[in-house]
Amino acid sequence: MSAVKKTLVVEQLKRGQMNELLAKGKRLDGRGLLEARELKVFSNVIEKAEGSARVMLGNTEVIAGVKVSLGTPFPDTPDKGLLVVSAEVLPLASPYAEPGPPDESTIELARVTDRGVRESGMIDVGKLVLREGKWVYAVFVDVSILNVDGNLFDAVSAATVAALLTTNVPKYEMKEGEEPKKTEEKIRLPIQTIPLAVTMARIGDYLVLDPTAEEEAVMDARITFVTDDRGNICAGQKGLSGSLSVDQITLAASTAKLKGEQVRAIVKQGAGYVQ
Amino acid sequence: MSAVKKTLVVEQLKRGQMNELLAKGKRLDGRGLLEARELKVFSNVIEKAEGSARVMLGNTEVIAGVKVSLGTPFPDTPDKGLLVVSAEVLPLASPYAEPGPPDESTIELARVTDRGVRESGMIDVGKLVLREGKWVYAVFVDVSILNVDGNLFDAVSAATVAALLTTNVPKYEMKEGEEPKKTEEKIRLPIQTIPLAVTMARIGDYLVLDPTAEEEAVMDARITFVTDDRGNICAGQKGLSGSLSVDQITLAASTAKLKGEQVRAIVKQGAGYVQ
Amino acid sequence: MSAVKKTLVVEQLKRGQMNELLAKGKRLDGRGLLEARELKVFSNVIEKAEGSARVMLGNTEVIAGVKVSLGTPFPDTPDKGLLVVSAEVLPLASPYAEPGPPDESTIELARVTDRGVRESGMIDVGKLVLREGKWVYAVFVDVSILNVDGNLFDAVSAATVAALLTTNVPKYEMKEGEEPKKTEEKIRLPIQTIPLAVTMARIGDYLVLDPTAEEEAVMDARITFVTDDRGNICAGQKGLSGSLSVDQITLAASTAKLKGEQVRAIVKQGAGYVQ
Amino acid sequence: MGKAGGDSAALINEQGLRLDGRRIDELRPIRIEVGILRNADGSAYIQFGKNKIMAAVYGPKEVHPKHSALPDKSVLRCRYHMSPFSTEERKNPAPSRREIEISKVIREALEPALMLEDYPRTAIDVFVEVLQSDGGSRCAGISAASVALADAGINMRDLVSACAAGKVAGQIVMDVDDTEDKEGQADLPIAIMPMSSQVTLLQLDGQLNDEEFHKAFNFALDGCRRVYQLQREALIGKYFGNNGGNSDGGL
Amino acid sequence: MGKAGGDSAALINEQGLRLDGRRIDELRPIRIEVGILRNADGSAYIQFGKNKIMAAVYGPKEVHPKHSALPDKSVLRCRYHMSPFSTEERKNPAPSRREIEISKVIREALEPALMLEDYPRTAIDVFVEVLQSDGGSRCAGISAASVALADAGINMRDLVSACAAGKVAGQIVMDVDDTEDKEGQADLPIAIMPMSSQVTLLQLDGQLNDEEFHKAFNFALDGCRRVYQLQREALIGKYFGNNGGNSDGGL
Amino acid sequence: MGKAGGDSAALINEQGLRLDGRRIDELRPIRIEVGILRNADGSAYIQFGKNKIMAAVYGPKEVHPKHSALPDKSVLRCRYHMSPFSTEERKNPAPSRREIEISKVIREALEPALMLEDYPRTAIDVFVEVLQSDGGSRCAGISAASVALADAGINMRDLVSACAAGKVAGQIVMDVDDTEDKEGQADLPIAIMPMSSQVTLLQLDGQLNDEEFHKAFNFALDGCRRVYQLQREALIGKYFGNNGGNSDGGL
Repeated sequence: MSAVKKTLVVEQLKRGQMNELLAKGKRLDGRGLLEARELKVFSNVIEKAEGSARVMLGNTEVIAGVKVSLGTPFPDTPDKGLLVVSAEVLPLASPYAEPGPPDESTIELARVTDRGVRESGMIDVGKLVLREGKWVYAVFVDVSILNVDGNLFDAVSAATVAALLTTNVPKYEMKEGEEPKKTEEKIRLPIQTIPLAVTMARIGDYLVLDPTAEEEAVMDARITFVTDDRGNICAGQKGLSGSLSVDQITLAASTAKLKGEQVRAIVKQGAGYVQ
Repeated sequence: MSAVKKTLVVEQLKRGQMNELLAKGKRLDGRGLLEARELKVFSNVIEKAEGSARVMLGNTEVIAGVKVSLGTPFPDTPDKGLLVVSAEVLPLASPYAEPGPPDESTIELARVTDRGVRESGMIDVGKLVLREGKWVYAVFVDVSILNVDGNLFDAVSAATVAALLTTNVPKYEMKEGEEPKKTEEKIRLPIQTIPLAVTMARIGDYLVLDPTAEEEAVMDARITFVTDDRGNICAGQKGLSGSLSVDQITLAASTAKLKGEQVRAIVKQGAGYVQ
Repeated sequence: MSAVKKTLVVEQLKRGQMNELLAKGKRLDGRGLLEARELKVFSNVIEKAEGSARVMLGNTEVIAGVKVSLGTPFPDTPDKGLLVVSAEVLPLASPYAEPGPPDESTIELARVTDRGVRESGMIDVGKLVLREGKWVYAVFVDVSILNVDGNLFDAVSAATVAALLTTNVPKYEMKEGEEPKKTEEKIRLPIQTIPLAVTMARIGDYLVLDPTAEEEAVMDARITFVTDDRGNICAGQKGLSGSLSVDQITLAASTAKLKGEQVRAIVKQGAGYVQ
Repeated sequence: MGKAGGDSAALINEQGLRLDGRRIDELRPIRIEVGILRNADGSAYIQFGKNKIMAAVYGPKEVHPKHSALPDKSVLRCRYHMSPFSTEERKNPAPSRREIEISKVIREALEPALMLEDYPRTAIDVFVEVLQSDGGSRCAGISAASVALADAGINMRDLVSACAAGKVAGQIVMDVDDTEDKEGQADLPIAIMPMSSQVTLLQLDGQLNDEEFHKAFNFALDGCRRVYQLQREALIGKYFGNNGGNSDGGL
Repeated sequence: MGKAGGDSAALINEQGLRLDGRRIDELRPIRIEVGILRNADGSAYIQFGKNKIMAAVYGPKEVHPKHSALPDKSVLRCRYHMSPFSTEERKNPAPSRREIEISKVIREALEPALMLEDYPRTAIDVFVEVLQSDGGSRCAGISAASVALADAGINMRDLVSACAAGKVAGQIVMDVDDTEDKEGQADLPIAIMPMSSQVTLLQLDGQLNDEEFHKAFNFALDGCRRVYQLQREALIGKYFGNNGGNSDGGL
Repeated sequence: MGKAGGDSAALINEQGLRLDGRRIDELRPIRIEVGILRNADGSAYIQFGKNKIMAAVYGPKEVHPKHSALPDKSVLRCRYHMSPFSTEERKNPAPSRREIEISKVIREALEPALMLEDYPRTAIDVFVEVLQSDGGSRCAGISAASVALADAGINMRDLVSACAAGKVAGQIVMDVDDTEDKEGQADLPIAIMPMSSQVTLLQLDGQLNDEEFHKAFNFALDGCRRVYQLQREALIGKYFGNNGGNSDGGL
């Protein structure tokens, strides 16, 4: 019990210190409030995967791999390919991560990433059909989180998108009445836009961009917006048990658009992507 | 530990008080030993379901919904449709209910309800076949228990039966070599009889009909019989860790027949069922 | 905590006593270091199974049953039948066994047994094909462990092999464009060799054959080799948290070959197997 | 979100009316009842369009296991669940990833309004059961749960009121229903504490440019405030009026 | 239960004999062995027709986790399980809903006979493993478990003896086997404490009118009493006789 | 193991070279990096042919639940896991029976080298994540984990070094890769503590006669010793050299 009390006291002290700094427009690691950490994107790191990327956002590190197989479309969307994004915080990524099925936070992380890709129309799933109602491409993006230091949403989004940008899928030969036959030829995924997440944390009265684990430990609320390269907001998610004012949401949305452009440039370069 | 002792003492007191009352032919809520609580049956409460019913038995409240889909018959019964009854005690139904997969008591509840419907031949499953060995109707009855106040067996049985009585399934057009095609036309399920459960509890030397949660807390054994409208007993289940005499079982069986008729009238009326 | 300490002291005493005995070439139950317990093999004990055997190795007792059904081959081995070995330490087998899915030790046990059968080529899986890529025999060996007294590896191996040796599978009639049709005729599995496991335990500096539960409680490492009747070692597995010297492994391998012949004779006789 | 164009234009007709006859800034019919479940410490039933949802609260109560209790406040737990018969196709009763995420965001939408610090070392359980689903079930569930929390007598800073806006056939509309959600272009569910206008839930699926986003956001805020009035009326009706219970058994 | 008529008539021939040659009031061959598993505190093996079932008892023993112990009596726990090779088609080893229900009714069938109050704060585990299944495996399992409990030295008021009756080809018969269960019209398994004639298990599937129910009930009671004799003989043989163990290895 | 003959002869050409150009006694290219994960107490990355594997160590640390702690030593726990994208066909992220077995043998391969008695009442967690798999991932994982344990400062008697030998196209070869594993005739992975030559892991799949077994065993021992040199160099480089980290981000 005394251990719990100590934690609370230490946390209060930290929160106090951070608020003092934020009032001066500064953060513990020296960044400005709307300044992100350095983002590094390396692609094709897993040769066996159809696409892959390793992303470092400060000390947060993730790897996304894309596997593509033949699949059967859902009965209610016979004219669309399959796209599934999953994530796992590997137990080697943090002293707090546990092996086992994803917890609610990791499910939320994967689902928000999935929605960003899906709702933006990044992949033209209508072109992933080999024979309507019967054979489609099934695209699985799996993200393994290797080191946790805050803002998994943006790191996982960047890795997912970079991995998809580098993905080559086998071309199939389709003959009437026969199963699809894999050929040696590879084709790119039908990319339509490049959606990326930008996340801010509210600590007391301040919104900060790209929070570290230390900042997340004291943040009150989290807000993520995914923007595409056509001026749209494609996904949004408020998180945690604090609230946000209407103005804070407006600020987060406009920041996401601005900063999203910068992230997009790095991701495209890291993925070697030329439209 | 003292909490446990107190509970035991209180329980003993309650049991004592109840036995005194029962010896006078009375119950805590004023009913006679073979008197059931008021049963209310409302049907078609869930428009999206193919059939549904809400049942209140005193303060016990349950909703049954029927979903019908196309299915494949079991290999050893190619000439029979599918019928599955499931139940969940929702965590909002009681301070003791836990979210999660059904426990042994809820599994027993669903299986006894299922057997009553199945063994009575309520639904002529031979008529649920669209193409033998290939396409059949799959009828799923799910019962959500909303409030627990004793005698779930009879409430779940009444709700299940009422929901089935109101069920309309889509008619399918069957063409040689083609998959079944859903039409707008609706047909009733092929009803053959109306089976209903009647449950009694043994408390000390007495059998009481339709026990409340308070009575169940002190009951020694439970006995359920399902009777149909053709004079048959179709299912039976003794529950709990006490025993029953041969005479008590005989009494329970004859009571189930008698009271079953009354329940049947209410269920038919609530379901708007005319043979 | 005192309970834990007592256990440790008792264990140390036992270990000391056992080491003293082993130094004299003796064991607690009077056996020599390289002497196995009596092995009894009874076959066809489960008439409903396609093959079965009950094996007693000292007080260790297991039953293996073989069920054979029609299956679909794996896409990457369309020309091979299916063979799966599973094991369960039934909770009635030991005060330490728990109901539930197999733990890591039981998974290891089943997988080593499976590898012995598979890698030796005991069953010619190429002959278990009814129609390439479509219909094959699926052979399931399940081993129920009834009483645990050490050396499950060898008992499970013997029971699995004996059950397979006695297995009769239904012959199927294959007509172009039709599903396989079961006939009354029975055929034997295509047996190519008879692989059997022989296990030794290292206790201190000594290797002992066929350890009892008492010996396993103090053993440092375990080594199992599976040999066939053609002079090959087909599978091996070192277990537990101790190490083995190169010489000890060499001894274990040669012992496995020698003793394997004796085990093979008993298993063949118990299974009534004539090549 | 469905096809970003296509035949979705038919979702709004020339008169500016939607498929179910609503104007673009009109809510679906809403009915809220308070205290209808006997065992729960607090409960509410909401009909929101075709949504039929029960919410119940148990607590503050002892926490099991004890080490998951907090020394300075109550632990809020939340389960959003759909009955198997609540959807077009039967829903598997095991919690889906969607239900797990929605349970989380509902909890986080309610927590800012609750004075959990008044109940240290306890737990408060909120159960939201969707008996029939339509578009916007998470918003309807939050609104019902918030009323159930008030009915349970939990100390609250404010109610929480929720409503979605969306983009349908190129237009921003209030309160998206099932068909509009599936065929439309964007869905923006939010929840607020109406007295302070603090936002406690925000999600967005679809494609909105800046102008559309702000318009939709304001529509949703407005919807929340209308829901708030109905929540207040229901609570006043229960505690000061005479329309208690659901005696006629209809859902 | 199968077709309520049809070709099931062939289940009883003109001589009144059943498919396996039994009369309508005849039990299948039964063999009971006591104490055949070394590690268990008590054990029994039963062959009941083609049923081959092991039962074992561990306890009274410490309870984990401790808070599930009871202050005034032992906790009885029971698992009925079928080995994967015990059935016509391979059975998935994970417990089915059927096995979970049967585990419950077996526990409730045994508990009235046990003086659990003699062992407060402990647990007694009963494991019933079906190595080969035939109709009536729950009854055979109860009968074996009851002998295993006696073998474990647990204080008992009485043994528990179980047997089913049923309706086959329009006639009430004793002790329904697998084919009769599948093709017949009703199955009524019961368990009793023979000295007091108290019924500790009763289940019914099928269709029986009043008269049939009472006839079947009496057949089942009679069957239980015959099983009781064999249970007693097996226990006497083990403890006072010379037919211990299962030295020939045959099942 | 695959076809015990067949077209596997092509796995070694007339010059005695293998498909990837190696001689029969040659290891695949190996690269080891130390301390590349920030949060872990110790970590290592290994490339072993096409294997790309991360190993991380957390501990010694408190044990939860407490009753699983040991009074006289640390509890070593180990998870070997393959990322879904690490294999030809996507791997289901839930642990397979194969991964559970390999986690066990890796733990047992590492434990003899660890002075767990120096850390009573604690736990040490070892996580091995296969980002890309090739033949021999368990050996590569053990070698990386052993380096990560050293990096975490856990007291060790020795490193643990692992390598497999096998039989391919009738010949005994060192360090079997994926194709050789699938098409070859035997695989013999071992792990040793190099200073004492004690064997801590041995598994065998396939068919080897006596002579072949001994030759393969010696090949594998030799491979372990070569891996040992690379492990030492990596640790020396990290702690005494200047090639720290993985600053270029390449895997």
